[in-house]
Amino acid sequence: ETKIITEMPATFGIGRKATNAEIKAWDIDVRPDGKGLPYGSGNATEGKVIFTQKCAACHGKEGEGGAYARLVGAMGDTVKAKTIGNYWPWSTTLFDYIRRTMPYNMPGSLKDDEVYSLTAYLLYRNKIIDSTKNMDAKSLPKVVMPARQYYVDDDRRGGPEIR
Amino acid sequence: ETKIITEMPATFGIGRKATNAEIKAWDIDVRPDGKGLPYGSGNATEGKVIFTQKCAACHGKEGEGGAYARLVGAMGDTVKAKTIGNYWPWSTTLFDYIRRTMPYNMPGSLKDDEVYSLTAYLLYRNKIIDSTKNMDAKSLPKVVMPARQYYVDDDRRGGPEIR
Amino acid sequence: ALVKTTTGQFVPAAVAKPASAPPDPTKVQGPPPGAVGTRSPFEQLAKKTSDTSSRTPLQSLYGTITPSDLHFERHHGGVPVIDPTAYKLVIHGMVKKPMTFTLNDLKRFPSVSRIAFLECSGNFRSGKQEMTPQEICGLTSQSEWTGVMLSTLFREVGASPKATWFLAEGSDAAVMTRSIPMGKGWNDAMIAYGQNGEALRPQQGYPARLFLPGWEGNTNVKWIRRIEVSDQPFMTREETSKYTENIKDGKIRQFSFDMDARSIITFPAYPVQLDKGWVEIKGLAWSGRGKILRVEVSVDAGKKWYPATLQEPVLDKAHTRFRFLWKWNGNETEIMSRAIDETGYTQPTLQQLIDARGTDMGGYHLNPITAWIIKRDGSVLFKPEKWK
Amino acid sequence: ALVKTTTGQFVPAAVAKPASAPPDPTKVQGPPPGAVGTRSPFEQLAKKTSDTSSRTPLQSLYGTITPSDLHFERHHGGVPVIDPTAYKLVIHGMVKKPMTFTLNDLKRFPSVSRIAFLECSGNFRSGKQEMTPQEICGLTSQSEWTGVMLSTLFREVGASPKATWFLAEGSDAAVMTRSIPMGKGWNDAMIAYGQNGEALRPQQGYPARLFLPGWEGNTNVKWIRRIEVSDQPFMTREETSKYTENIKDGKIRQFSFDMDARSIITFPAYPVQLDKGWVEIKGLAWSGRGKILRVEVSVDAGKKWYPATLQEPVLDKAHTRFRFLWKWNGNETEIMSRAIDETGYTQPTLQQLIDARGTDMGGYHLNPITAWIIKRDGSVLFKPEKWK
Ligand code: HEC
Ligand code: HEC
Ligand SMILES: [Ca+2]
Ligand SMILES: [Ca+2]
Ligand SMILES: [Ca+2]
Ligand SMILES: [Ca+2]
Ligand SMILES: [Ca+2]
Ligand SMILES: [Ca+2]
Ligand SMILES: [Co+2]
Ligand SMILES: [Co+2]
Repeated sequence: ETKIITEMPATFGIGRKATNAEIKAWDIDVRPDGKGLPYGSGNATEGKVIFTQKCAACHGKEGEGGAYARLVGAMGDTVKAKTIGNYWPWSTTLFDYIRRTMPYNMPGSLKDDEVYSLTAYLLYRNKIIDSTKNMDAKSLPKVVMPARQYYVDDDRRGGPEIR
Repeated sequence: ETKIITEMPATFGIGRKATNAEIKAWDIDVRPDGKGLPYGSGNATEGKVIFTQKCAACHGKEGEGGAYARLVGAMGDTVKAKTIGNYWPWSTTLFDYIRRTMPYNMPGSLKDDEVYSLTAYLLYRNKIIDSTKNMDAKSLPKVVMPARQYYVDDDRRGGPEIR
Repeated sequence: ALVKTTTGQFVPAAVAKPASAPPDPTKVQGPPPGAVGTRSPFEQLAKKTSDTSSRTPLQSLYGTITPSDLHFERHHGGVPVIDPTAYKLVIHGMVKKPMTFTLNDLKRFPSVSRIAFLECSGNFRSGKQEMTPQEICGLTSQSEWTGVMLSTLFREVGASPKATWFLAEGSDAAVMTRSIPMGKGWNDAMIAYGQNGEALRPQQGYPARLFLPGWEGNTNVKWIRRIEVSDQPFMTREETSKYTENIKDGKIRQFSFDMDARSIITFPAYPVQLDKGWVEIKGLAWSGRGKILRVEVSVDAGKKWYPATLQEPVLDKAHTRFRFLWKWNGNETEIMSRAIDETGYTQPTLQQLIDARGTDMGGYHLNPITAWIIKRDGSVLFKPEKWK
Repeated sequence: ALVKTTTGQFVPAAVAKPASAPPDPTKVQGPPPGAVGTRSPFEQLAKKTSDTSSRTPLQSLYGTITPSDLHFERHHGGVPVIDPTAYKLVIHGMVKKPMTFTLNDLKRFPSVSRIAFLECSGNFRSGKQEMTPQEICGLTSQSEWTGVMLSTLFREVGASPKATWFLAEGSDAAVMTRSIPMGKGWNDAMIAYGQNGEALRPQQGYPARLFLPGWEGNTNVKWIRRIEVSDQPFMTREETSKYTENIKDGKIRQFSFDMDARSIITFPAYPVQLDKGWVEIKGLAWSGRGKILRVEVSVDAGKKWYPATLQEPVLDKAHTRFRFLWKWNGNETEIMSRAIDETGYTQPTLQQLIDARGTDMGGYHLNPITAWIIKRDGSVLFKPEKWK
């Protein structure tokens, strides 16, 4: 006999269990605590070489900006643009973003070592780490970004107040 | 000083007076009382000639139907189709409709005399008038259509009742 | 894929269907923002056309708005091409001052928008089991209409309080005409020039049409060019030879304007292949007489009825989305819905309509309950009923 | 007229513009009903495009629905081409059972529809007097969205009550990611697959997107492929380097999700040439925090304010059409509107925003009152204000 249920059932039994393989293929995010960072490493010297080949055409010879965004501008510099040095609050974001979407014309094409190297290079160019410092799953999350201290969560509280 | 009016003004002063010429050009409707019928006249004999030329290709040699609607079927005939003879309640409608939109491939191309003639022809073919009767602004509204008596205004009254 | 447009041309449905999507869309830049968006080439939506009409694919749509290019069509002289700068509306007859309005004039008056359905009163087909909602009742669609209230124009021209009817006339090749009671004109009639945010589509009356909420489609004269205010109806061909219906005792019903309450389940419906388990039964309900109060669903061929959930906001004279959660156990059954509107009217069965109107019942204003047969193999079939 | 589509192709706007309309459309049969309707060739609607966005022509639209092909666009990796049969959404992380849903799966769950706006938080331009509503704030549009509540999917996967954030990830070339509080996910977040009655348009996330009523556009991740449930935010590039704003004392505001109340007069607005006499001032008002309670209009540069009429139904987090009848006497003046929402918030002036956020105020979440200057000659000009 047909069963009529007006409340939502606990589950609908629609969809299937995700396989580990399909999760792994897509689970590319990196959190500030380093969760998600892959095996591998790189430093600014290695990064400079790759940057010249794959990034400089759009972001300038050394990241000073060109057709697209300026990436370099240490905190306190006269640079007006928002940069990794003066605006980015978390170092892990750099790895995550470069890996998922740069270079713009070949998104998702970089090897993890290359991403570590480019990350190191851009941190170095923004005067956050020195040129010899190796970036890997352990060291990168420890890099404290200069702009971090300025970030506050949304302070608008709703209601009449204008903020 | 700016005047704020929250109610609707009596008129908005938008639009212009219609000229008599533009009303006349478009005011082609014909009412059951004959209002709107133009000068002119015609009979079934004249109508048959025109029908053969301009209508028969679609509606059959003598209005018995072809690619498009059957137009002939006197009240009480075995004809199943709804026709002028068994369904149309007003004679004036015939003049109005033929004039505004027939022949389908050359709508609005008929002269008033032609429309009177075609109207007479179709009334004759539906056994409503005889073949010699002249149709004009005076006689046409007087033609009583057999189906007239069956027409009732919408008898649904809203509410729960199914009608 | 090519589709036939209203001008009879064959054009690409949107952009041409790409041979295939890239295996990983994250690895290739997509095209940048454009001036005019497109429909996905994977979505092939089309009205079902005949020589005189085209039907909305109700079973393929979500929510309540009908995409403008899928709004049903029913014309009597095709779709005219009208230059909006040459357009004018003349109002004359029993008025203090006969007036002419340009399209721009119409847009300068106070405006109003409302979401409402528009349904052809001939919106019923039956006959075989292999019929989709589109084929059964695809001559109903819904838009957000914008325009000027006809009452505003009646005030402007000084329509006589003694007037009882007006004639609305279109500028298509049918020079379509209908007689409308002045009461409707003063009440909620609109001269609409907007549809779903943009100008009316040519197929819906561009640049302006009469819109009569809840009234049979044909009265909503498209491409309107003239209104004549009168003290009697004109008895045009459309309101006599057509759009009237045989009822009991040999009578013929005329001026049957209101569209009675109706509903249809659009999922699951032919040609869906249903899976066992939880099913959200979905459909549309509407009434030309007001708001939908309730929709009831039966999953046992009409023995028991349960209230469906109505999507808020429930609007006056509007398609209302209803939903009903059901766990199908795989047995053969029949599902159906019935709409109840705020006047207390309950959508009838075909038999109730026959009982009320007789076996000579005409083909307009047929709003019977639609039943779908669900077979053990999951196929869903329309249950056609005969009366002639 | 040719228009640029999102795929960068130039195609006819609708059907090609006919040389001219026939002198008398009643004398020639028009084309019959078609499978897909068309826009009148006399209506040339287009978004205004840049490399990264395209803007809705607010001044050309009626009512509240944005035609889907005119919905604003803002992408970070272009518009991906996605095969709906290959589409899947993975939900994992702090869940009892990580799951994968096909598009068909998503459509089988209980569904919901709502009419709501979507606005980019960078929706503000200024600078010169010759600016249209489209140029000033065309990055807001409205649709009827249909989809499954995210809460339904969270229940299905058994999302942990300890989870506080989730990551939403797109399958475009930007692999767009945003961290969203679980509260929003459980509350009114949707995975939308329907837009204005049909499938989402590719430009709006086909075949499925996250829809977060009232929240800044960028968080409404399009082409969504993955949701990871977590106990902390991920601090993606979009929620740090972008979509954050400088406020007072050198602070940077992050996770500023809600779109505050705003309105704009869309008529009369640049480049309209106004005639003396009665004018219906029209515009749109909306708030990401609830319903619009009231819109006030000033016709004397902000000295006096009068309540406008709101078009019913006023919906939660939705573009609301307001109208105000005014008789312009031909003198130079300034007109403007301000929205008040049900939380009691009144749309501020730019100066009020500067006072609250400081002169380093960033470019997101700018919702100042927009003023239009009406000149004696009837020309209408935007009144730009500077703060940097
Ligand atoms: C073909 C042009 C192009 C190339 C090559 C390119 N980029 Fe970019 N880059 C862009 C564009 C465009 C953006 C902005 C994307 C957006 O916001 O949607 C961007 C943004 C960035 C940003 C974020 C800037 C910010 O302030 O948020 C970083 C970091 C970056 N690129 C790094 C790189 C690196 C590293 C490479 C080389 C591996 C690279 N880019 C190669 C075009 C390019
Ligand atoms: C090219 C085909 C064609 C030609 C020629 C044509 N008609 Fe018609 N006629 C039609 C069509 C099609 C209809 C139905 C129109 C509709 O309902 O939209 C029709 C309908 C009618 C009707 C209404 C029938 C009803 O029962 O409601 C009448 C009367 C009529 N035609 C008379 C004429 C006359 C008189 C002529 C010649 C002067 C004519 N027709 C020429 C195609 C044609
Ligand atoms: Ca992860
Ligand atoms: Ca290495
Ligand atoms: Ca007349
Ligand atoms: Ca004669
Ligand atoms: Ca109709
Ligand atoms: Ca955005
Ligand atoms: Co009727
Ligand atoms: Co924000």
